[in-house]
Amino acid sequence: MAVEWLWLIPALPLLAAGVLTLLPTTAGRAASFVATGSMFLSFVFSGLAWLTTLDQGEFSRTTFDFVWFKTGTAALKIGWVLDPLTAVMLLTVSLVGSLIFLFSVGYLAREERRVTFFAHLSFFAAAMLGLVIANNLLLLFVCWELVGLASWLLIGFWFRKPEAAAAARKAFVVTHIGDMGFFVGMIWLASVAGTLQFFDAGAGCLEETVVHSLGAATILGGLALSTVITLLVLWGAMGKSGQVPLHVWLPDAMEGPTPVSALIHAAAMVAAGVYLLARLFPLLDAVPDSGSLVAVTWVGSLTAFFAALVALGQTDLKRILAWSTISQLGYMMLGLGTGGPAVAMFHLVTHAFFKALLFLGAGSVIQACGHEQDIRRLGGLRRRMPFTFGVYAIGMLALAGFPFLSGFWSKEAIFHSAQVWEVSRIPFVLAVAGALLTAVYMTRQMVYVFFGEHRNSSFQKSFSERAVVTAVPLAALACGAITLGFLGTQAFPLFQEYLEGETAVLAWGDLIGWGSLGLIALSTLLSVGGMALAWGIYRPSQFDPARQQDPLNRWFPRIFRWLENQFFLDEWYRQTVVRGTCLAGRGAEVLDRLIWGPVVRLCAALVQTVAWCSRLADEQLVNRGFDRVCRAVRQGAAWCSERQNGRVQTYIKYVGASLALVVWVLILIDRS
Amino acid sequence: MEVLLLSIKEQLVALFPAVLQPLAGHLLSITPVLGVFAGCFALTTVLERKALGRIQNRFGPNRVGPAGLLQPVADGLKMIFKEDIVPLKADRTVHFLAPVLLATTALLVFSVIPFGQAPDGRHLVPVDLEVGLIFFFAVGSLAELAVFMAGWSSRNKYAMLGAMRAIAQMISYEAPMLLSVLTVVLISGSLSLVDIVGTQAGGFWHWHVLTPWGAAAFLLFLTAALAESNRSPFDIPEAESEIIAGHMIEYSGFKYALFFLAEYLGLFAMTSLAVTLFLGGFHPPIPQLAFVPGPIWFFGKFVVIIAFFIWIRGTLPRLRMDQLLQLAWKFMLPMAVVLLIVAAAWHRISLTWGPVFGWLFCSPPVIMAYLMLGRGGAGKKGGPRVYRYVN
Amino acid sequence: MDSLSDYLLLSALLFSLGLCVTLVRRHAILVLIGIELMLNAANLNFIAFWRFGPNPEALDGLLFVLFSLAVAAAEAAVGLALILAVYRRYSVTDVENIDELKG
Amino acid sequence: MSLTFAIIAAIVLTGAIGLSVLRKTVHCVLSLTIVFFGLAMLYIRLDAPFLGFALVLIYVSAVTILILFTVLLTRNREIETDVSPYSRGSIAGLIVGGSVFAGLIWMIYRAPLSRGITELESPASVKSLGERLMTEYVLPLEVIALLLTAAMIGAVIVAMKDPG
Repeated sequence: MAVEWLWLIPALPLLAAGVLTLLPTTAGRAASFVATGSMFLSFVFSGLAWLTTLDQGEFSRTTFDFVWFKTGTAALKIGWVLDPLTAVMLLTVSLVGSLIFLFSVGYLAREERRVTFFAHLSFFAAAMLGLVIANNLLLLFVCWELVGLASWLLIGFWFRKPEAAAAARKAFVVTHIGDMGFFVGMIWLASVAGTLQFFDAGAGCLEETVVHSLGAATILGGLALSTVITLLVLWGAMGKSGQVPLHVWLPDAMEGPTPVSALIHAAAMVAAGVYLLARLFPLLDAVPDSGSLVAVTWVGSLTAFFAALVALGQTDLKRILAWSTISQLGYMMLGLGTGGPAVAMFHLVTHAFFKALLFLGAGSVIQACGHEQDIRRLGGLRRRMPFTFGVYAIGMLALAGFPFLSGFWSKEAIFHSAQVWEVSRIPFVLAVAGALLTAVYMTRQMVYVFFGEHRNSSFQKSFSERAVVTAVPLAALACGAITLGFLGTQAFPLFQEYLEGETAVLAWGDLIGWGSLGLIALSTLLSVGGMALAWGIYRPSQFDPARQQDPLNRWFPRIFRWLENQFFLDEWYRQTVVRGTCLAGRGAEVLDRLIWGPVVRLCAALVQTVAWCSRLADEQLVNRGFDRVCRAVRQGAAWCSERQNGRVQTYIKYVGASLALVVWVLILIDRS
Repeated sequence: MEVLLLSIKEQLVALFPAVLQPLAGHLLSITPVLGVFAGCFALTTVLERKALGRIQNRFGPNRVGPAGLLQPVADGLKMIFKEDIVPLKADRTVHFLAPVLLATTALLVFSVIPFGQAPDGRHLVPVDLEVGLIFFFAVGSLAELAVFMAGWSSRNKYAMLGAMRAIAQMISYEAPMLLSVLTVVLISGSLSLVDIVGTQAGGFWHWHVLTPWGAAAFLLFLTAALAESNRSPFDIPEAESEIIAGHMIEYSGFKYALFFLAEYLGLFAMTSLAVTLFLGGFHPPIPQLAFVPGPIWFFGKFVVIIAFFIWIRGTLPRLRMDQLLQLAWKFMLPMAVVLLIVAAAWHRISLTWGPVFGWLFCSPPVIMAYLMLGRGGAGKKGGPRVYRYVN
Repeated sequence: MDSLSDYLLLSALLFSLGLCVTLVRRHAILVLIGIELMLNAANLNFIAFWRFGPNPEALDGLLFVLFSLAVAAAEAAVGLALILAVYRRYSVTDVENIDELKG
Repeated sequence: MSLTFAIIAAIVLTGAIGLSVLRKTVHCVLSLTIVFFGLAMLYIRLDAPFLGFALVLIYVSAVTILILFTVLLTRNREIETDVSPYSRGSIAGLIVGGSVFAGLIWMIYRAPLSRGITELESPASVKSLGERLMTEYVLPLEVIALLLTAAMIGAVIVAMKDPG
């Protein structure tokens, strides 16, 4: 499929969204059929598009631009780009998206507003796909905002629930705090580069000339212009991708239906931030040792570690997954900052699969257990839902980096690049610690949910976990979670080389080499050790969630309280913002009473004195003359107001007379 | 035949002095059109009365001349010798000008319609205007003014009411009519009727009526043409049983005949336009039949449509005013807009993939729009009638 | 052939007549008609300048008239609606008797 | 000045003068249509037939009918019969109008107008007009469309009877 037809991919779900909006609310079955079908179709088209990028052999990038509209001489161009980055992202989004759509068909079978849901979901997918194919920062920004809007609609889908409405609002506001940075950066880029096209035959803003000139220009403090702009854009990406400190919306977004969480977390919204940075990588990398890459690395590693820590203390099934998403996004950022877009995109793709798998598995569990999400009240599901247990375990192992599953390879690539980062070692250490924690918290969740006794009273025996619409997506995603990693091993980095446009060669030597082997050993150790540690703490014979508190809570109650409450960041924001404002107000009041008040009174006294003097002078001297002037003014005003008689024609007459006057004045000027 | 006609004209023009030649040329183009259509008017009145008679199971006029063919002559004589009455309080000038203006405009519009083509490429058309269609509608819309003048100047409330109704109806139906004609303009890319006919040459499969949008636009156009020329079932403005004869109530004698003439001529103009735009004009249905002259094909198609109109007049009852306006604004206008979009799509699709795909993609939206709009109208029909402008 | 100044003269005459109608007639609708007359005088000027200008292949004058026609149609619709509304409220169409257009 | 132009100008001026002096409003409106016909003829003479017919289509069939309807809906007997059709202070109005006219005339005769005329191969074709409209002037076109819609809705709302 050539690049001219790339627009079809987002157009299909968009069309579906439009059609669904017009459908009556009772046509739920037709709606799910249309939405899922269109999504599968765009997956097929994405596959075709991907094939064309393979055809070219070498690194291929084709663009298709057209003029959107012209005003006078300025023309606004937009267009699409098809290169490996787009192709990979398209494939991931459309495949994972369509599997999630399929799952939703079963998951929301009893929802009354199913049509609306699918309309919003299709709209969301369309916006995301549009974001991916954009060859123009403005178009990307438009789709970016549409993604935000769609996420607001979807998170608040159950808007009658106050928490859901609040969560939707929070997500919207927090991501828009980030978008402000993105917007300013974009405007700035447009004004200095003169174009927002990414690739435009050498004149685009991601191509050699512009990047070079932006890197060469510096502003105050010696920072390169490109660095400043990308830092602003990074602020937007942090909002969308849930990086500390703008991550607060993401755990709350769990209020939406589970497929929505899966879509937001796996392939769509949060990946947008990483994708944006990967797309703008030439600009980030415009100068050697660019400050923005350093910032990306630090933000990513801190987020990875911090979120993994918080996940340890959570008890909500989906919330744990949400925090793990934040943590994994941190890994992607870390990979992007140290190893470039290929590393980050590899983790993004593998993460998309196993995270979607985990969310959909969690959805199955939640549905089977009568919408119970607290892991302390779940348990022993291993026997009752063996299939779900199996696929969930695959997803969990992949996330924890168990050897030879997909997460293992992609995380390994990130360790590899972080280890050789010159600037500092701390990100690497943080990443390693985070990986250990990942294994621990995922094992903890597994043990809570699937092992031990069955503690849930509202378990629905009628729920069938093997229904086609539920089982097929889960099985497909599980396959992906197992196999995808082999595309990008150190020995045969097919994926990375595809993205960078080189031909992959099989090099066992790279795998055997000391550094890689050591890292493989390290990460194996981390994941297995972490799981063993968690098993030791949480195994059913040791610990019974029904009667006991969490062991961590028993041993380190104070630390656990911090973890449980997500380091009190929400509260902290509330306290700082609100209290800051209050304090400022009170300070102003004190200032007012003690200083400005007396000053004003003094001034008043002075003025009164002067006024008294002036009154004397006034009454005696001025009034006589002034009265006369007043009378004249009053008479003049009366004359004028008589002219203003409220009739239209009088006014037109004045206009005409002025016209005549102007004409005659012009003539006279012309003559002299 | 076309060559013959053109050469006769040239011979005659050559007889005049050079200064007068353009004027003579124009006059010579006008005369046949005037004669032919006036003849058509006379014949159609007989034909209509006879056909209506047969539909109502009785004889039509059959006394004057062979098979009643001289009836229009008798009618005309009667009209001319009737007393010309002008009401006392009427505005005499305007009262006089109204039928004149109406008849003039009804005749003027024929000047852009092509009736045939000589083998050397010259067309049998009084004037080949580049903006022929706009001319047609601009001049045609003057009829509204004339109707208003007639109604207002008569100082009669029935006349005024009839004129108001007629104008409301004409304005309402002008919008869907223009839009349905625009589809043809969109496809042929020209406002000149000669060019539009030219794009339909070479067989009936090139005719615009044989496309999904064209068929629907043709039907819309015919309906709107009926309404524009105040014919049954849209004859509310001059319904005898309601407001006697509408704006013509105070007219008698020759002026009345002029109104009558103008009405029929307006109908002929619309029919000619329909033939030209949708049915390939003077082109034969298959190229092998090209030895038959163009005007014959033209008038053949013309007669078919006129017969169709007469048939409709004989069968359908009169509409109510609110139904009439609802049909125009709630069904025909949106339908015409949909057709415009479909025609654009057809243009694109049949250019790239051929007409088969065009049919495949373009007929479903037309049918769907028809079903949806039609159902929307049917929902209203059962409701109580709303009386507006009564108090 | 006629020259540019003929057209300008005619348009000036029309404009002044329109202005006079606007200023002099009592009936609100006639005031509006006067405005229409002035607009059309301006349109005539546009077309004349376009045709007699140095570059009649560029159609800017015509396009301007096209837009001005649309604006004039909108203006007439709104103006007539206003006259109708005023008539409903005060039962007059005489601009002499409508004198509340003041502060 | 050619004979044709003189005839058309005479038609236009007849209409214009008629509309300023006739007593009945409907007559004034009818003579307004004469002005529009004359103007349309002038447009056609200036090689802009599309605009000429558009003028007839818009003004005669739409605007004039609209005005006539309004005239009928706002019938005011006293103006039509007894009172003078001219408002008070019409002398001042005439003076203003006359001085504007004098100024314009003065300017026209002083302006360095070119006497020549560029020959056109064909009248301004509708196609090129449309092409310009869809490329360079697309933004004004959209704005005009918006304006017309807004004006139409506004006119309907203003002229609608209050429900209460």
